[in-house]
Amino acid sequence: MLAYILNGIFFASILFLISAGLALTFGAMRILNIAHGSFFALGAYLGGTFVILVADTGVPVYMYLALLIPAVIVGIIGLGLEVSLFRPIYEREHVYQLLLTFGLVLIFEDIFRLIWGTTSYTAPQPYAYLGTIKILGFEYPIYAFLVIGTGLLALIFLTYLLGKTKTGKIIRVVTENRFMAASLGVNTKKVFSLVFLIGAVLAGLGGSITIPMLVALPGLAVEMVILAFAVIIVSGLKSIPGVFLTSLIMGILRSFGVVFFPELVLFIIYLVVIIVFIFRPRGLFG
Amino acid sequence: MKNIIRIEKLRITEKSKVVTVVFVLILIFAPYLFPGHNTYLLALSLVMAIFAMSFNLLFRYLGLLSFGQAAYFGTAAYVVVLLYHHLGIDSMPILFLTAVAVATALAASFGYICVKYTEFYFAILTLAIGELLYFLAIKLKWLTNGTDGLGITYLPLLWTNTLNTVVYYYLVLIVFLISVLFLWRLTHSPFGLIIQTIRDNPTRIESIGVKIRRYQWITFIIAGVYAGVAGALVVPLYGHIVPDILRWHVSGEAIFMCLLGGYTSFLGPIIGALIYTFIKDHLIAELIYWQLVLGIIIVFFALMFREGIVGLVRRGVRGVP
Amino acid sequence: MVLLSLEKVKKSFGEIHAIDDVNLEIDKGLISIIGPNGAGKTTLVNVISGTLFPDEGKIMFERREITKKPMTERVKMGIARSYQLVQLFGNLTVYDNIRACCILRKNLGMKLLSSVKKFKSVSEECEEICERFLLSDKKDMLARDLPHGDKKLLDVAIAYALRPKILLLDEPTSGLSVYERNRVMDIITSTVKKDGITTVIVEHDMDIVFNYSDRIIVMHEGKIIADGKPEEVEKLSLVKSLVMGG
Amino acid sequence: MSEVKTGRRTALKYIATGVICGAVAGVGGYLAAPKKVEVVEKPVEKVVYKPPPKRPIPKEPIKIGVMAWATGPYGFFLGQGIPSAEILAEEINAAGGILGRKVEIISIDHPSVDVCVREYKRLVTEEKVDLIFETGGSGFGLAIAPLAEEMKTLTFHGDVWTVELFLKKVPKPKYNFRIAQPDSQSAIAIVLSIKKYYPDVSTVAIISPDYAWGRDQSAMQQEALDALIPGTKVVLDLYPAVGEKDYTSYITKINDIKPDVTIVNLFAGDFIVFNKQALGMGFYKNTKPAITALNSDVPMLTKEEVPEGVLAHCAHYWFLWPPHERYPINGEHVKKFIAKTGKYLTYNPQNAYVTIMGYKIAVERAYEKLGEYPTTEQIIEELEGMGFNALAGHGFFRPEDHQWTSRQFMGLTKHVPEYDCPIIEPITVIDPAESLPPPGMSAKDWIMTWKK
Repeated sequence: MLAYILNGIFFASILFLISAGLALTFGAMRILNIAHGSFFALGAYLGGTFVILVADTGVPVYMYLALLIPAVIVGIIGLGLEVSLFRPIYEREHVYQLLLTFGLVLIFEDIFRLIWGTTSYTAPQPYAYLGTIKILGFEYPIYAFLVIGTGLLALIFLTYLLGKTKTGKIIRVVTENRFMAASLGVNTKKVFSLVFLIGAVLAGLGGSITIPMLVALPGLAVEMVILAFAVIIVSGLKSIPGVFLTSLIMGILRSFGVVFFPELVLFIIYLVVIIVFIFRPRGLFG
Repeated sequence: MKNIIRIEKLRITEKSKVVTVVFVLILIFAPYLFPGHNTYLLALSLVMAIFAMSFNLLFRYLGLLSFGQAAYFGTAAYVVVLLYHHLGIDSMPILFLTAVAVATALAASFGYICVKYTEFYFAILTLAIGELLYFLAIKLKWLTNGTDGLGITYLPLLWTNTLNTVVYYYLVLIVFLISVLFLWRLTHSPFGLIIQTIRDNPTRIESIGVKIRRYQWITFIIAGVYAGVAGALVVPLYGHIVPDILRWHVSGEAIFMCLLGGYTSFLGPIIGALIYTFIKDHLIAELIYWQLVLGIIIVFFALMFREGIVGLVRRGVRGVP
Repeated sequence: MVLLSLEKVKKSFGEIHAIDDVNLEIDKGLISIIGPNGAGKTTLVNVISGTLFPDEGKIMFERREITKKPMTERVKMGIARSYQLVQLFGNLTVYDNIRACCILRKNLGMKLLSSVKKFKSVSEECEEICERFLLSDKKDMLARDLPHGDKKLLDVAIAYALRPKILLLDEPTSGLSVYERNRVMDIITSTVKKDGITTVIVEHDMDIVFNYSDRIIVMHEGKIIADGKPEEVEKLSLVKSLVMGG
Repeated sequence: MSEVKTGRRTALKYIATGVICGAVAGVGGYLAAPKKVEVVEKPVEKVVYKPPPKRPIPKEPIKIGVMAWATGPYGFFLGQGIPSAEILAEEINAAGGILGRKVEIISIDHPSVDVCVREYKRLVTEEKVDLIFETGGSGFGLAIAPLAEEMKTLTFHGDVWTVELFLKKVPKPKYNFRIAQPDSQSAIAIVLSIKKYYPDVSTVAIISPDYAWGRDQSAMQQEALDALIPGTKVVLDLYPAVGEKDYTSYITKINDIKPDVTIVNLFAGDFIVFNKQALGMGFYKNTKPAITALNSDVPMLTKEEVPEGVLAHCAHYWFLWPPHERYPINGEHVKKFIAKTGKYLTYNPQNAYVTIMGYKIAVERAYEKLGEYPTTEQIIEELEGMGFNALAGHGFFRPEDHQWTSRQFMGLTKHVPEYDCPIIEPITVIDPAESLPPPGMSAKDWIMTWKK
């Protein structure tokens, strides 16, 4: 039984890492950024590359440091895209932003194929190195706890940032009403760039942390962003802890789904979205 | 949808009448002007144009961005294939009418829930419905044959069969012209005007006594009919229907066609569908990395051309509707 | 027969008593409501038009109680209003803005197939309203491209197109130059007087109020402190200090 | 009705005229369109029979359409047919082509079934290809098989495993040939290998990807299990989603039940993710896995990913068999392929070889027999029953259902320095006679016949 809960938490932390960044950008900037999934995939591909580069040095610690580099690179790329492509069309209808990100996803897909090919790309070393421990009679990979830890760290960082710091308050003001914020002299452009940067870093980190246990394949970006949207819509955009709790619920629901209603597992995420829409339009924590 | 870009009043000037007639004439003699594979592509573009109109009716005239028109497009296609396979019906009228009817019923039921939401929530809900139907199509293997899909090589049509592209093209053309005519009448009817007021200022028009939900719901159903008609017509062209037809990529294509052609003008989605189908066909034929090129075109359009191609033409030639 | 009457109407937002026990009867003519900011003028209009519901009291219109009636029904009974912050259909032409209301009034909204141009009566009415509000030359312009003055006029024209029995105008001249204010008021008063529609105007500008209105109501902190002909009200010292910044 | 003078009315007239001339043209089209016109019988004069002029060998090159779903998540093995085809084309052209005609490869990547159908029609009508080799999966194959019959184009299927292709979809295939083996054959081969390596198995779990192939394969495996190893009980039949990210719950379920053997039908990316998480959760200690669909993966996997001693089944081509020294056809091609792509070979190079070389041999033999250049129909007659040596050794196309007789391979995985990927050593070869049901017969019926 505990195994299923652990599995649920493991999947939940992956869900949170991908949806936290999107909740931030979607909430503050009201942008439907499908390319957020590509940042996750880019983090995954880069994570794999750096780990393989470092693996043969034989020093295990480098492997885990190597997993952090992609987050920075993806953040910088995200910022570059935001400044050059997104800034001109903030005022236009959402469909143009949606379309821009749709185009970016297609471009990223082919860049991945150009550089990393269509093979399932992965870097098992960090995962294999940590090995497994025995809990209550079943083996569990230690690396899974690392992923769960990263998820919790991201949660703590975000709640601290949004709760305690000055910039956090500004971001929350912009999320509430960006026009009002603008009239109060908040440089929304700078805030948008900052929020986009954090979003991209989180996605990149999520990608690189999970690559040792998963596989980067064409189509990964789209799959992950649809999961992220589902989590955001179900959680209602009010709070980051809300997004975390929703990821948790979705993760555990899914892992128990395998045992009790296997046929439905495929649908679970979408069923939850539609049920929440009907009964609680503003989202669970909206 | 507040600061929608400049939408000229759809004035019918002398020039636009000529443009329309020339355009219709070209379409009528197309099989002889563009024989062979191009006729097939043209038939496909006209079907996709009807599908693009279904999206544009909701987006341009009602301000609702639907990410799930493929749900009704795919359902109609599946109804045609299922009836053919399980009940052995192969008369086109019966297949098509049932398909459109089922798609409309689906649009009516889902529409009732969807219209309660606006902006992103509407887009995400319609997307979720599309994905749900996609997984359903995979799951009900005994009915839909799962991911292997079901196919119809050809259906009897008048004296020949649907493989005879020229004759099938004319059937598609007639249905296309009827749908264009109906959409023109609809968007210039009192109903058409009221739904545009709902787009621009729902609070004001509601205060004057308009039950917004009802208008939105009816428009959603009409859009469902259009998507259903397109879905039914596409079956003989695709030949084989797989669950992917219900996915959001297909809805994404409808969105791109409208924007490529310029969703603000009436002809936008139609021109967009024609160009998109031909670009995609040639792109895929030539190079392996077609997604990269398509992506760059989309980004380029999203940034530069707000009015799409028709907008460009309109700058040059006044009066293109 | 009194057209509209309010009896002991109260409305408060938290501890702010926007309307504090107001009794009022409105019949014919052009009535102005003046008072400092936050006197409850706009709230009064909102309560009458149905945008808000009062906490207490009763509102009667043509002897029927409308206190709790939704706005849509009040519109059908003949209460129309304009908005302080102009509410127009930005992406439609001026002509279409007005035509939409005429269509709704003749409840042709559900006509899906017949072309809008076929309804001769609707077109005639629109032409007439455009002329009345001097918007004919700008008929085919998009509403959001109109100069501010014309936007205000169009906002009133939309309410007028519903052929109401009572027209509530919420600061129709706010944000306009002095010349524009008089132009707008001339147009409104001439139209309203010609049709004999009872009009209630919430206004700040003193000379507008005293030149155009048949009756002036002065409000202060949710209470009506003066009600009468312009000449009578002008003399009242209390009014002078409060409103005219004595 | 007062005359409504607006532009709108005239526009409607114009559109109406458009529709009317559309109808007229439609009728015109009816008359002009090519249709079966009854030939008016002319009085027949006495005609001396002249033998048709010898059909010369055409000058233009032979065009071969190679269609694959190269950009999808399974692109790395579905797309391998293209480089192989190019290598073979170069070899043939270097040796003077087929009867002097150069061979030209037109490769198409189709991301979806509708694009596949559209490209197929374009290749046939516009490019006028001589034959088409398609590797995209069952959905694609089922879509174009009927088209091949309609448009009379020679079509070879490299990746359609569903038995439905030649049982229901195109019962009497004429222009369609299939090189990939049907599900029934792979199911029987897997169960045979389980019987050989784990004879005393009693409880079996099966985990397969949740789409048509996964469901079919699992169903047939269960039939084969009942028939070949009576007394075994399938305790678990799991269907994770295709592209599943988190198999931990499925693995936990298997670990709880500890079945003797677990048949793993996952492949490509799905298998790698599953296997990694399984390694971490002691899956290999709790059950003996029989990895079925490794044919598409083994060359793509690394030694960390697949431990030694795992029972692996490989369908219809294992690039190290027949051994390169004894069988140069395979050796040469593998060397060239690795040089060209830097990757090991999965099964599509074998399909490409059978298609192109089969076509070449058939054309040459028909030309000798007929003394003139053969029509497509004559090439088909030649192909039926024609046997020749392909990469995976000798095989032939069965005349009745145009199915290529392929072998199945099985064995325990082994890590060998020469290759980065795990290899299967020693290899047991299961001949088609033991595993390929006769034409038109399902696996269950065929196995029933063994009992008597």
